[in-house]
Amino acid sequence: MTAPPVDAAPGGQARSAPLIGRDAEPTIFEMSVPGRRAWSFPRTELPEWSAEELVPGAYLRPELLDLPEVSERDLVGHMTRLTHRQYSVDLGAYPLGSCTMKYNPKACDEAAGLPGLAGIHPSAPASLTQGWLELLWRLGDILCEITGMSAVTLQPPAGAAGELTGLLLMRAWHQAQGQGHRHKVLIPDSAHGTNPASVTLSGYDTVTIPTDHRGLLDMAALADRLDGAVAGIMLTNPNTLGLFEEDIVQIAQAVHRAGGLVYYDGANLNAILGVTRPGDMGFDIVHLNLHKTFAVPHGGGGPGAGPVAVSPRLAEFLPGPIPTRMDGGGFDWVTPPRSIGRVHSWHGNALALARAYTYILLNGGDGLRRVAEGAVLNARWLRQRLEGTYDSPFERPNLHEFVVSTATLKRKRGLRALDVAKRLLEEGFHAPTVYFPLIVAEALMIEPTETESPQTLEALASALLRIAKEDGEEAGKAPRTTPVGRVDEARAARRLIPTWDARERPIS
Amino acid sequence: MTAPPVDAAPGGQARSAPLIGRDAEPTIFEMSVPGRRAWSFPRTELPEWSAEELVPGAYLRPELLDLPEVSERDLVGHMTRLTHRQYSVDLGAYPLGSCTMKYNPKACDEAAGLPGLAGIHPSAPASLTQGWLELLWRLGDILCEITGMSAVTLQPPAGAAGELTGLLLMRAWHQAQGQGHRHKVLIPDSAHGTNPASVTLSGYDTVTIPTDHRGLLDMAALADRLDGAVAGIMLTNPNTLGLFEEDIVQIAQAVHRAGGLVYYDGANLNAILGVTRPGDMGFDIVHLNLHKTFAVPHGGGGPGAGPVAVSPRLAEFLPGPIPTRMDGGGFDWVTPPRSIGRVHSWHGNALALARAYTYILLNGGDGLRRVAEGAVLNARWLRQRLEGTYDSPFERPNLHEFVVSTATLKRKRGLRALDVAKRLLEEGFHAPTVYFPLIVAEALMIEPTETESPQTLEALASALLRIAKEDGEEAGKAPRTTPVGRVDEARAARRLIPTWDARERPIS
Amino acid sequence: MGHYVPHTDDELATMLATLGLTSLDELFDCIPAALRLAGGLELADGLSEPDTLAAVAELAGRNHGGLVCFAGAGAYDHGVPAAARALPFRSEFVTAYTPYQPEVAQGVLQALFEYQTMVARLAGLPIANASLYDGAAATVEAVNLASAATGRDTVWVSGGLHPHWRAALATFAAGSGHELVDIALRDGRTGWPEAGSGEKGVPGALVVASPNYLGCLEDLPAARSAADANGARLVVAADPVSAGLLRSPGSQGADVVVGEGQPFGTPLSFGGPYLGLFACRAEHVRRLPGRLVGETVDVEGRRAYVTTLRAREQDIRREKASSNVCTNQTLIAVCCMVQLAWLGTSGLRELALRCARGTRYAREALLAIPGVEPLVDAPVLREFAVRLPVDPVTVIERMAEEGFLAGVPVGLTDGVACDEGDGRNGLLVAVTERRTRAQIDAYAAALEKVMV
Amino acid sequence: MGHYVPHTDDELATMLATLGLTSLDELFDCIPAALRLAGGLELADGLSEPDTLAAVAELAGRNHGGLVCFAGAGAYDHGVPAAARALPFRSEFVTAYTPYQPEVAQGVLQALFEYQTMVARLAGLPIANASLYDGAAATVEAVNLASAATGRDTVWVSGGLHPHWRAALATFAAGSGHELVDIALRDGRTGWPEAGSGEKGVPGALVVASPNYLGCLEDLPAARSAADANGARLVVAADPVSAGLLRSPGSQGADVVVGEGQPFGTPLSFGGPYLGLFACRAEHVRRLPGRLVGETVDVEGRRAYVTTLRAREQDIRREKASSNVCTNQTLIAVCCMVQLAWLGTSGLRELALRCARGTRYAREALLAIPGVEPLVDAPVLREFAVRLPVDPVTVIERMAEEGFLAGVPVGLTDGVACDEGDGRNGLLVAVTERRTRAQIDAYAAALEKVMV
Ligand SMILES: Cc1ncc(COP(=O)(O)O)c(C=O)c1O
Ligand SMILES: Cc1ncc(COP(=O)(O)O)c(C=O)c1O
Repeated sequence: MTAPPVDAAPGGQARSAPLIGRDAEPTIFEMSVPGRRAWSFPRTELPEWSAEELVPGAYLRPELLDLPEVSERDLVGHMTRLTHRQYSVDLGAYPLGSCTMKYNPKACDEAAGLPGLAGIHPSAPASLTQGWLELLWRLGDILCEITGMSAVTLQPPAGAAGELTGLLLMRAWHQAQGQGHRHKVLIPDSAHGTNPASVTLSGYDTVTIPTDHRGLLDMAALADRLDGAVAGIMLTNPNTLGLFEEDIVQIAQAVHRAGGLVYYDGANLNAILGVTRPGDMGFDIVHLNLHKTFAVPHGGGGPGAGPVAVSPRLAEFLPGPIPTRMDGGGFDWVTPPRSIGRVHSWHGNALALARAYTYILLNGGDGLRRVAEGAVLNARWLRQRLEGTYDSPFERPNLHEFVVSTATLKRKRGLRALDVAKRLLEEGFHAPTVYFPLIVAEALMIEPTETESPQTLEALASALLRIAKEDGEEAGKAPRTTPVGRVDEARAARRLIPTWDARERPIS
Repeated sequence: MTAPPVDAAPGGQARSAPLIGRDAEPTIFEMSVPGRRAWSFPRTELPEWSAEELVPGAYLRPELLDLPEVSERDLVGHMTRLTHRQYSVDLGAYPLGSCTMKYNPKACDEAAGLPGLAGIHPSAPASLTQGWLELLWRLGDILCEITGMSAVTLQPPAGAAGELTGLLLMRAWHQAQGQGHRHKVLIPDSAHGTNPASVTLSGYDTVTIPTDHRGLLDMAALADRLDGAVAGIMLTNPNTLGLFEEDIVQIAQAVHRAGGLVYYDGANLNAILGVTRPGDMGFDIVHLNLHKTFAVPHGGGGPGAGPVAVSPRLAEFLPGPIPTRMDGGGFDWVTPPRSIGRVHSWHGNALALARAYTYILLNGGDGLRRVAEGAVLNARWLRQRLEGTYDSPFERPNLHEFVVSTATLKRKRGLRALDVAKRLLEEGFHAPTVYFPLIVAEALMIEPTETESPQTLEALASALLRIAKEDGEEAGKAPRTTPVGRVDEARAARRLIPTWDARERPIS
Repeated sequence: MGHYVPHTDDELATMLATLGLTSLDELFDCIPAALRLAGGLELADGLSEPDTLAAVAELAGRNHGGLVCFAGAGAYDHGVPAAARALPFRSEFVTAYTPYQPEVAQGVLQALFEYQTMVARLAGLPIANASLYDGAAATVEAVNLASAATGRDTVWVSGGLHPHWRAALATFAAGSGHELVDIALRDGRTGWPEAGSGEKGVPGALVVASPNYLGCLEDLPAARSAADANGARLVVAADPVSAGLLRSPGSQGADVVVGEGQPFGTPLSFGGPYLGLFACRAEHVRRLPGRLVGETVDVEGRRAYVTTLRAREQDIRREKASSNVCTNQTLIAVCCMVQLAWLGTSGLRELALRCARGTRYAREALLAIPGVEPLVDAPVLREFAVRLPVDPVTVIERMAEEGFLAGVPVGLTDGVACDEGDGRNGLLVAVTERRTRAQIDAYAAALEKVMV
Repeated sequence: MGHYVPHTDDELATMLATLGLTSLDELFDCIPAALRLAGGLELADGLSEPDTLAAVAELAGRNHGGLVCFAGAGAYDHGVPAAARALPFRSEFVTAYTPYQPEVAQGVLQALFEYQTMVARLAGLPIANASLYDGAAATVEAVNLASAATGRDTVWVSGGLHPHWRAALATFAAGSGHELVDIALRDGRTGWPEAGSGEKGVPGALVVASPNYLGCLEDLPAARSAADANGARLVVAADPVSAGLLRSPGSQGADVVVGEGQPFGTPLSFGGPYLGLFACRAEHVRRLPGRLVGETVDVEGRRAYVTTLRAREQDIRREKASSNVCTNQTLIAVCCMVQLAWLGTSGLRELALRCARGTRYAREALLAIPGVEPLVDAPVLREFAVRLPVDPVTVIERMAEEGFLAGVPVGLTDGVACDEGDGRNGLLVAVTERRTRAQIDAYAAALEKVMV
């Protein structure tokens, strides 16, 4: 009796689903068998011209493109098993600071799936897409109210794209004022990496402002660095330590006096919804991360949406076209007179925008304020539970997130922030953000969000307090209950295998 | 510092998802916190009459009904974690004999979700539901062609319901023939338990016919038991050993000669789709399990659909109403003249019927035959791989499933069928059916289905061959990698805890 | 086409060779040649996925799905939140079999355990099973249980029971030998025979629905007395939504409570798959039909769930089983459990209250139309019957043109509710929490219009 | 309403008390009083879930969704099978963050690894990243990379590049200082300047689209020669569907290949979220924008995946990062990966072939209409441009009444494709595998009708 040709990996074996075992899931390439297939196409009754009849020979590829050939059954098995190897908000708490991993209401999934939204071609004329234009216009209007700004572009597809858009607006503004020589943008040392990276891409230079003992922007250093070459300052408020920059009005005034503009990184907007507004603080440009504040799910890394709202004087520079209510009540696309141009192929991540709009309708003005209250209450309470066990580098009351440090624990028992993070995975929670902001050694940046209950917070606190009693060597073995154990990151970089095809010959 | 009131179990802790750990998932009741809520209702602008204004006081409940009070977030977390504790076809192979756990195409999910099907009230008049009536009528027609019968009821919601319906048809027929005294139904000893149970419910008595050395119905015993009191015989063909009853024509003729009817249990229809038909074999009544043969997913135990098709002479007894094409081409509900009556609140498990219809359209006549070929080929091949290692109680070639036994392995090394089943779970496969049919000791009943690839079969075979080398004591510790280990079934029956409320005081 | 058979031609050939065969046809050599289909099935060839879905969508498009629904009669147009539409349909629930291997089925088992708990609470009884097919099937099983418990075949069936459920009782009585005796409604509620009158025989079981088919709340204590007077078991078919406001049947003496679970998380679905709710007193647990999940522990002492008291079931007890049910409605039970958890204590009450408010408002609006009269006059909760001056069948057709599914025609023959006309032109109208004042006003206006 | 904040009033009170606070307002005491909003936001109060969904559905209903789509221009109406609609939207993929903790993110990481492999094969290059925002963003990043690699700011941009992508290049050039030089089309294909002519400066990068915006297949070897003549890097923006039939850009000398991944598994979505495809030669890996997943092992030697070469990225390298991208389009990349696996080798070829057949058939049908002429005349694959006798904007509006989205107006100014009218009345027409002969015939007939 001979075995059949079974060169491919089995598709129907769930040994890699953690429910069952801890094997590696084969790649879809290993499951491939030449000639197997899942596809089917509709009947068209079109003439069956051959490739050679349709395309000049010089263009035709000499051999077929190699893709995995699998059955639908094996594809479904593969992807389903992969989901059993993936943590997510829907499985448990995700207190990843700066990322605002709140619960994403299922109603928003339904809204984004409506054929009247998802099935619309982006080039269809405004007359055929009045629903979409109105939705986007309404959303823009709401975002202006929430931020205290007066005009908005919904094109930027993520926060970083919003930053760059905002900085190009800053540049366009200065150029229009005959201030094209300005080339410096001030950024606190606690800022997220996208801020300086965006500054560079906008053709500006980053000037770093230190954080003072309060955990706030060092006002003296700011005064020191403010000069006629400053195009503006980028801040998030509350800052990445979760602390409110209480000098914000003075900061804005000082920068404005120096001829600069004030940019708001909206990553932390969740903390202040309905409580205070960047526009009222003196900001000129605001980007929002709808995937943080407005519950667009993160999708394993994206897509998000990063609208940019501006004060009146910057409105004419916004990217276009912009959905606009016309006289007569209809909607049309209008490009601002001095627009910096497009920043997206079409109209931004439209379905993500529709999700955020749905989320805002669900919550309303009253609900959004409750979001901020819940977010701050949860973070404040959790921080208090950890006090005395983890180092608290700054004393001020935090808003929606806070940073603690294992510096003392590391000194005493070798327990690093990374170990705490990996141990927490074993306890059924995602890890906090670690080693950010850079100004705090062994930082754990914790953002519980408003959607976690007190019971979950207490369980998280207990786990963190329990872990703090362990020593680094033992904790260093974590995580042991996850689909894979600690991963060799150095090897990944050294023997670079970015594709299945590179396995035989790693790059670099 | 005091902790908050955290009497409830945490909702955002994934420690019970096998991805993360092996804790028990709290019940939704433990997660409940009075006053928490997920619900919201639409605005209606109706007068807000109080309960007391609406219902006489004597009817009103004195206290609120206690249900869990959880946030949507915690509900989502709970259910998502439960799914990570559950095996399914979408995770891996499920060679559960008799159950036909084939892959359920995703297209059928979409069909069943169409608002034009799922949103229709069952009492809406035929004039408003022509699409549904035509779909059901077409499906009935197709099922008649597949089974070789001439009329069908789609009402029975599962196989067992189909059996009872079929037996009541048998009874009605005999009564109409003045043969109301007949009271015996013959059933092979290899039959599924629903068969004798249905016989009892139909008011008949079960007479068991043994299986002979071939694994087929013992013809001598049949002849012996055939008399004027026999109402009919119930058979599945291929039988539950996966063997084709080659004497089926003679069996049918003998029973007919004795004045009985011949009933086909369609659980094993997958084996013969497009190859042979119960009607052609001489069966009078056929039930189908659309959840086995036609890819309606099993849903963790249901719903299914169990239509019953009959030969012409039984058509007038079918349950009604039946979707019928009228003169003029429209469809209407028609109840057969001597109908036994309704067997379902409405029209059967309609969305399950729509799924099966979709599956049949996808496959077509050609595809259904390939289904049978694939199912038989896979089973035959797998059986051959196991030969010499597991006992094969019968020699005949099997069709879509086969039964092996660990009787020898048990004698030699204490390895029971149950141990093999539990060990297989660790290997990433669902277990086969065990200890059925009852006539084979230490039976493993294996049905790979046509949707598993040769690679998966080989992996399954390897696992089974590997396990067969182990001894019972070691294998008895399995499964060790599952969310829970071997479960104490005896205790469950002894200290009966069928609800959360019975925990404090188990029943019995 | 055979879209879902993965084997390539090469693989088929090799596998056949391994078996010593040269063609797929030979796989079927064990089937007598005379039985083998020569030409194959007379069915169209397989279609592509998009063509198939287009064909089904075309049929779906020929149903009138957009009507504002005032039909009930056991199938209600309640809202299902997005969470309850998504969670039960995760593929682990959808594509699992019956939890025969509890170690890899804790997801389904725990969901069923939670479902059983909720159903038991709704019923006010200690035991609930893991689902039956639908309300009709649950009623049939309840009668089987009650009759077996008393050893008596006579069953008194209230005239207020859903006519389809009554029909199913009659169908299956042909096998069980139960004798069904109709007990007529008086003013919309069951008129139980006087104790000791003996006029209707001595029943082993009484079956009553509350709210009944005409929407009226039954006097359950009276039903309990009638049962007691006969030493019979009382089966109550309850609308589970009413549990938000009304005393539970269990607390009023029901031995078995059954119901249709569709209102909790299942769309109208043209009548199925729905959900048979079944709960009973502890003493009946060994006669319980269907599967029962119980809590236990695993080898390491961890909490675990398993199907239990399996000896009742057909696969073990065979012809002596308490029921023949095997495949049930597990997935729909999971939908129900999720919906009930989403509602919670306050939500269930609010739901029932909102239905009752809409019902009151609609009833008043309809009765204000000249010629529309109450069919019966007893307290109602979420459904009511009126008598129209014209044929309701025609009214329903014409109301559809106005955008409404107006209700369900209802009759009352010798005190027994039925769905055929009886000359009284009854229309049964249900109002769920989804119906707004504006919809009800428009409905009443349209009704007045189409009747002239 | 605040539907999604779970705290009960009791819990809020206790938590506040623990913090020594007496009101929620006090949580914000660290915010200067003058900045605190007195009256709250001027927004409506929250709605229930059903009211919200009804409001959004009402807006959605005001888009004309049912049109038979002949529009393309970078957004294509391809079929997405049910499996590819379901699998990527399992909540583990949807609600995960960027895989910062690889031990609990192997699902996303492995899917991205498989995605990268497929994109690299489509491009014919060894490295692909884990996605960028869209085709425009990928083109911008490619130019950044090429310019950094050569140290030269001049960029030759083919007149056949998507006008929106060209616009985005121009927007971001304001920051990067790149000098974009348009290279006009001649007969639908890029007319690269003669080697050594020096007329357009010395570019560090060439950007060419193939098929280009007008649907024409570009001569990539010629583009490669033009790049070589200037020591420049060649960026090719490719329609990934064409990979089913055409030689890969990488095999024809592209240094960087970018594209719009929407055709694989993403619905039209009014333009987003879409998917920026990005692949490059190995030598550029340290300048690669965005995330890169690599295979490695865990402590026990098991195969594992992790984001790698993180030192390029903004969170580590900050102002010196090769790009600022952080959140990308991971979920859309998973959709793409699933769709490509569903297609497989033969399916991708079949898809491209079917598009090409429909395109040929439609082009012939349109050109048979009196007054309709080719806009340019070069080989096409799945999209083509015609010149109408009347204004295409009006034609599109009128065709909508006939049930068609007729295409996208296209212009050609000084050899540069644009989406404004240029008096030439261009209409860009795309034909996917979903379009049937009957639809194309009806489309051509309608077009003829509306133009008279
Ligand atoms: C403070 C801060 N700024 C900016 C960003 C960048 O936003 P995005 O990832 O949407 O590009 C982030 C994202 O993590 C952030 O936390
Ligand atoms: C041989 C056989 N007959 C009958 C049945 C009963 O079918 P159902 O579970 O649909 O009631 C089964 C189900 O397992 C079966 O395998």
